[in-house]
Amino acid sequence: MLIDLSTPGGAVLGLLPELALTAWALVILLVIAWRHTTVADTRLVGQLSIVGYVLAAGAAGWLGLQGAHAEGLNLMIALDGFRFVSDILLLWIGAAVTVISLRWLERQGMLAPEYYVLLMLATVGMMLLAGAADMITLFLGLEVMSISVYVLAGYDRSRRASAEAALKYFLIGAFASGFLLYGIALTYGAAGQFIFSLIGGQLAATPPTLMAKLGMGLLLVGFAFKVAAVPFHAWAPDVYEGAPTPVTAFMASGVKAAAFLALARILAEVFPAFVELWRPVVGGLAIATILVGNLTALAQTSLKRMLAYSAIAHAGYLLLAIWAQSDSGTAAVLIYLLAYGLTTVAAFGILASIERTGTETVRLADLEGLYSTRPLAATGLSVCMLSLLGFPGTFGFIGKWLLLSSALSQGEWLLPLVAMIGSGISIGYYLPVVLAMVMKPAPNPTAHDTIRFPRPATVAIACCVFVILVLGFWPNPVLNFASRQAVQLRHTAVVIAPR
Amino acid sequence: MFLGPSLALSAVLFALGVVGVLIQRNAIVVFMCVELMLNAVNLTFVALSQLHGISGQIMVFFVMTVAAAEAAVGLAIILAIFRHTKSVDLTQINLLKG
Amino acid sequence: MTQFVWVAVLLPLLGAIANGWLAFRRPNAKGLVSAIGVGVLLVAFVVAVGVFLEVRHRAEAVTVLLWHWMPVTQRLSIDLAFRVDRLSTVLLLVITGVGGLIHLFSVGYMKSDAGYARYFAYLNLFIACMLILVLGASLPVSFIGWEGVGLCSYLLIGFWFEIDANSDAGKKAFIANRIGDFGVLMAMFLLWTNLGTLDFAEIAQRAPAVIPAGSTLAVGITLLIFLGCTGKSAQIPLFVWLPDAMAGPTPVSALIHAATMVTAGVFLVVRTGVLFALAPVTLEVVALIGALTAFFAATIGLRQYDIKKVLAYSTISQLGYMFLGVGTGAFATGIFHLVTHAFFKALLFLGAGSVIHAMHHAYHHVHAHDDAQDMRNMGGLRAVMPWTFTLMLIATLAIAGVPPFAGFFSKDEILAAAFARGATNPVYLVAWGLGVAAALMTAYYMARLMAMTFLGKFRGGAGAEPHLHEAPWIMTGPLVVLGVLSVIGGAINLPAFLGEGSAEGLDRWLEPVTAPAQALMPALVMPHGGTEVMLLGGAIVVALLGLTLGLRVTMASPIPLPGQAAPEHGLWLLLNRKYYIDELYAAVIIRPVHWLSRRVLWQIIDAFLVDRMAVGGTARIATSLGWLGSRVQNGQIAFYVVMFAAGAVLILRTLLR
Amino acid sequence: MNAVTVVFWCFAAWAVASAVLMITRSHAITSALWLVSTMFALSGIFLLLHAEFIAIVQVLVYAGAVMVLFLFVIMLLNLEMEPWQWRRWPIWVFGAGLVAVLCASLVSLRSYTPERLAQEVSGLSSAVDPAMIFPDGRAAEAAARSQGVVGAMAEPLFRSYLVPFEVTSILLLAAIIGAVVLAKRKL
Repeated sequence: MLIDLSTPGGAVLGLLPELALTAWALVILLVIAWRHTTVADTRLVGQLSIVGYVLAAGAAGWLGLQGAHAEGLNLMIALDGFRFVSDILLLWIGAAVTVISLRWLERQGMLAPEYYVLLMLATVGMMLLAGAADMITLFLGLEVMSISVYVLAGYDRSRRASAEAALKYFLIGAFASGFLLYGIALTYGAAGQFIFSLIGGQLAATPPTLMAKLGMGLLLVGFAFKVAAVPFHAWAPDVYEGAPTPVTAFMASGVKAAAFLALARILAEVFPAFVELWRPVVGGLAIATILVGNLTALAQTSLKRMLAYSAIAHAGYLLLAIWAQSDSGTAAVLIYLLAYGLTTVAAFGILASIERTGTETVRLADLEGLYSTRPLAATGLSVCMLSLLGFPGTFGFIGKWLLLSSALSQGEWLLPLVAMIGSGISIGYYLPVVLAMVMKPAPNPTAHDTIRFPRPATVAIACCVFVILVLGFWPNPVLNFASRQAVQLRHTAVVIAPR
Repeated sequence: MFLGPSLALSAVLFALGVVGVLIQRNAIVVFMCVELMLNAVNLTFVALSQLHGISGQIMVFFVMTVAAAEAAVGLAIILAIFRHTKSVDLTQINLLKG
Repeated sequence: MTQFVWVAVLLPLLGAIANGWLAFRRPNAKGLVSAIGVGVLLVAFVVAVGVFLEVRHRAEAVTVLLWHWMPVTQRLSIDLAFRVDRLSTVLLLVITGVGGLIHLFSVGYMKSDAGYARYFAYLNLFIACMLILVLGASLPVSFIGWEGVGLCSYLLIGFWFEIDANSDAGKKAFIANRIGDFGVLMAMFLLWTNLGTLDFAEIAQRAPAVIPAGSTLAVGITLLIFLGCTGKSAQIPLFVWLPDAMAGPTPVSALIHAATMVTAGVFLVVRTGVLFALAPVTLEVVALIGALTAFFAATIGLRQYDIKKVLAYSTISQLGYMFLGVGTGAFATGIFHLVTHAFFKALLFLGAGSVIHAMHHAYHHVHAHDDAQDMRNMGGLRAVMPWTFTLMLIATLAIAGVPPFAGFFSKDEILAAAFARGATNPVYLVAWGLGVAAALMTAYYMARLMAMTFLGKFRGGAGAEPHLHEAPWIMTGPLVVLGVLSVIGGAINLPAFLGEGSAEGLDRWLEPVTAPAQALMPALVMPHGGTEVMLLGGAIVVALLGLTLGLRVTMASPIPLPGQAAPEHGLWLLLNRKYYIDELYAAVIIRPVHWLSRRVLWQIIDAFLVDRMAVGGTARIATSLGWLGSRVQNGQIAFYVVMFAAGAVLILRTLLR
Repeated sequence: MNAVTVVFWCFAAWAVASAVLMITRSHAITSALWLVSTMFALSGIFLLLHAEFIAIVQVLVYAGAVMVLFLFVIMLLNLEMEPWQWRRWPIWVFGAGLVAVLCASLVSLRSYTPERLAQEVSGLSSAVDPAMIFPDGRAAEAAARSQGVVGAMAEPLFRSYLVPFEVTSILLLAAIIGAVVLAKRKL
């Protein structure tokens, strides 16, 4: 299907998934206007909001099946398989987080149904960020996402930690936005364009200039912040720990995924000509991120914080695939994000259910003996830990395998080696979780009585765990699909004649 | 045209914003320093838009919108933390660490 | 039947799921649990026999494709497929056969354990993983099983998780194994980037053309694979976990840490034999490490008091023999020892389990809390446990290398192969010497074990003695079968001079598997005629000497109870008495060796250097680095901004370089 | 040095001085007022750079609305005067050094002239006329003359940049919901 994005009709068609989700968010807002007082209202709004994700995913799927592509240039928003796949991935994360939030909000006494609207708007922002075809949409998408997530991080207003998380995220996030914007400005200066493919063509036509290099550097800084790469990671553990747990799941999977998808697109479409320049930077970030993330995770006692550092380490692995800058690397990014997203949502979902009402964080000792009282939850969390560890037979292994092989096929040795060392270190903190649940007795018979597994969350988590296992052994269809979409992201610029 | 001088001025103001974020302890002032950084970038856009056309100025327009939205949310967040700590001193806001 | 080999994998997997479910729903339905747990193994064994009957008439391998697993690009295509050939058939029979016997034994041994269903769930899962390991048609598929058996082993070591030390032992095992897995994974990537395949058959086909013989690449790949093997098969330097792994239930030690999982390394070397054939240097390393491990572990085994620890070090030592065997390039010989070892070591462990079971029950009756595994508390059990004694005696003779028991033939063949290689390469001669010395010590410590356990008088207290009794038939039955196998097991590969028709059965059976690798190596001329007879005679003499010495030295002096006077002092008092010769011998040779074994090798090298410094030290360094990272995270936004600015400056300066 | 250049440098000095004062004041209100002063200086520079619309919006929206919001919140919180103190630890010296390097990297952009940029963009080795290379700039000037400053902005804003313009409405919606949710006394 050929879409002319320069006409209003074409723009509406091209933005159908985003528009569907936004429109549904507005409908939900209207519902909230009348019903916002009781527990049942909150629950209703949450259930209704899932329809929006389904609608939007349907729209994205329809566009993808129609083979939608732009007439001429991709203006504002990209029309390719990579975007539709990204959209569905992000929508899935949004929907899954909504499901695990359903009863959790009630338990924690956070009865403000606007939560779900913000979640939807954040997802719209993520989709715009990941699908942007020019710098303006990219920046606005990033800000829509960030502003919604700043609020979500501080949503539990009864807890000081939540407010503190929001403040830290907001201040450092706005600070990082400044760098990103500066990068956009200088890239604009060097190319005279905001549209990705045109910038890419312009930059490929001439040797790297000072302004272009600085612009790219500052853009990388901005994205390194969003993906929480070392040394721009310091906010992440604090914010992940303080935010409400489902929001943490959203940040660790969705926000990170959107940032990575956008980074992959920018490096592929805008800076393919500078690949030798940015590779050392991305490689260095990857090494630092893998080592610092994994080592610091060792020292954690709070499970949420441990997962936060593990999320940092995983960003390092993903940078490896970005580094490869190849079709197999892009496919690896998609697969790894899917594997990591499934696992993270499931792990945080289980963690949210284990949490007691109030402020107490879940520590390793709190999990002791979980296997004997809650075998299914313990099994689920164990599968998540093994998948994060990259244990063969889980989807995490497939993801890690693809990452390493994409880097290795570029003839690189150091990065995969560091990744494997990091993966070795990670045994030191993933395994004790399994160990505590399976091998330690419960401290007392009533230790786990406060754990509640509401049905919707259980179903969502069980689905995730099941998919992790099934795809671990039978990833074929997903892999083929991902590699078909990945090749649509070109890694070469269309060189335009110098003016 | 003042292209070079504007870019340099922009860089200096941006750096001053970064310094402000580093040395200030008041969350509101830190946020204002971030606004200063955004303003500095706006200057770059405007300077470049003399050559590259009106699109740079349109970007500035969007940046101002974003800044306004960030201000609304940011100040609400600062109010929220103030309710808990009765202070906006960033050195006191370090419950989360380690 | 070959096409249905997946049934043998699927059934234990389903058994594991069913038992896992029962563990929570019907923890007391022990009858059902045993029926499922043992039943699936029985069916799997029938399948294995069916496969064997087919493979008997077929030399070439058959690949059973289940589904495509990871076809990502044109270059990388990995199928989930099983490879049924003569090597995997042998292993299939051993795993399902010996595994089935151990399952049966467990029915009696674990009868009163609360975690009965959970135990069988793990055990079935282990069998499924082990079968995936040996049946895998490509390295990644085998790697699933490789990792899976590690996980099961870890779960089973920590089975009695109420005791902290047990779960720590489990963790240690897992970490040591993961270090090895790192090597395998790296080797896989190297193979893939160079050969573009990970399929065993294609590796064997392409490797000789692509990888030059003796090249750094060949040595690198094989050394990495061997690193994995040292982890899984408890060789120097990654052997530290195996003795600790004895914390699990005894049948687990028999199944996983003696008969099956730990031999996976030997299997992997044979599976990738072509690669090893391309790297003679690695083969030397394998042989030398194997011989050193055999010697080193046997030395430590001389002076242990825990009956399972003796057997654990003995296992490490015997695994060393297997690696010495494959290191000479005589792959079939290594597999031969693997099979016979599975018989007699399983028998030894189960016998020890029977003894511990009896001791435990006796102590339980009198409410004593003495160590049921300490041999100093035993003695004189021959009278009450005649079956166990007889069967363990058979196993002892087998492991010591007394003809015509199974171990004699396999061990002798390994030493003969090493001796033959020694003619051209002195490294193998050293290895042979170490192997012979280890054989002497093996006989010694086994005789010591038998003497301390079964001979003399019962030292565990008069009160407990009347409660000692022979194990029930469900436990002794499997022992009898294993005993028969330990006696006649050597028949599968008799040396050539014992008759043309039946001799070297296993060698010929495995020839289709080992031929491609053998073609790349200089032919191994086995000693024959006078040399062969001399070697055989020497081996018999060494075995008998070791046994006699062990028996005499152990019986020479009263064995003190744990916590009482150290035997060294007791020996001095007896210096001028009846066993003067023995005592002199003890003073000049045995005591220094004991001292070396216990103080130097075990306490300093094993416990301190390897265990504390290498394994523990790495962990400590990592933890303290993590602590440092955690301190940097001080919660101050301004500090985070400094880090941010540092990163930004680094990035910009890198780009502007 | 003509009069316009003198005015530019005056504005620049004003902006930098105000910014320095802003980041070093110990009281939030003083800082806010110095930020307003910086913004006025910048708006003057925008005028010199022929961005009249942006200059006006800068004063109206930024200095007028956003900063008033800041002042409002500062006064609402009624913070007591916090004594100024330099951070003592060496880490801040380190931080200052880092920012100096950052600043130096970015200030290296001062060497850009329209001619240099034109040369870089065109990839030519000889000197070129910026007016030839950057037709968009001239077109914008022409549009400003024919349609007026606002018209020249409005035309592309509502045609080419319609989608981003609509996205800002989502942005503002999210900000409104967020601010309301966080600031409400009771959920």
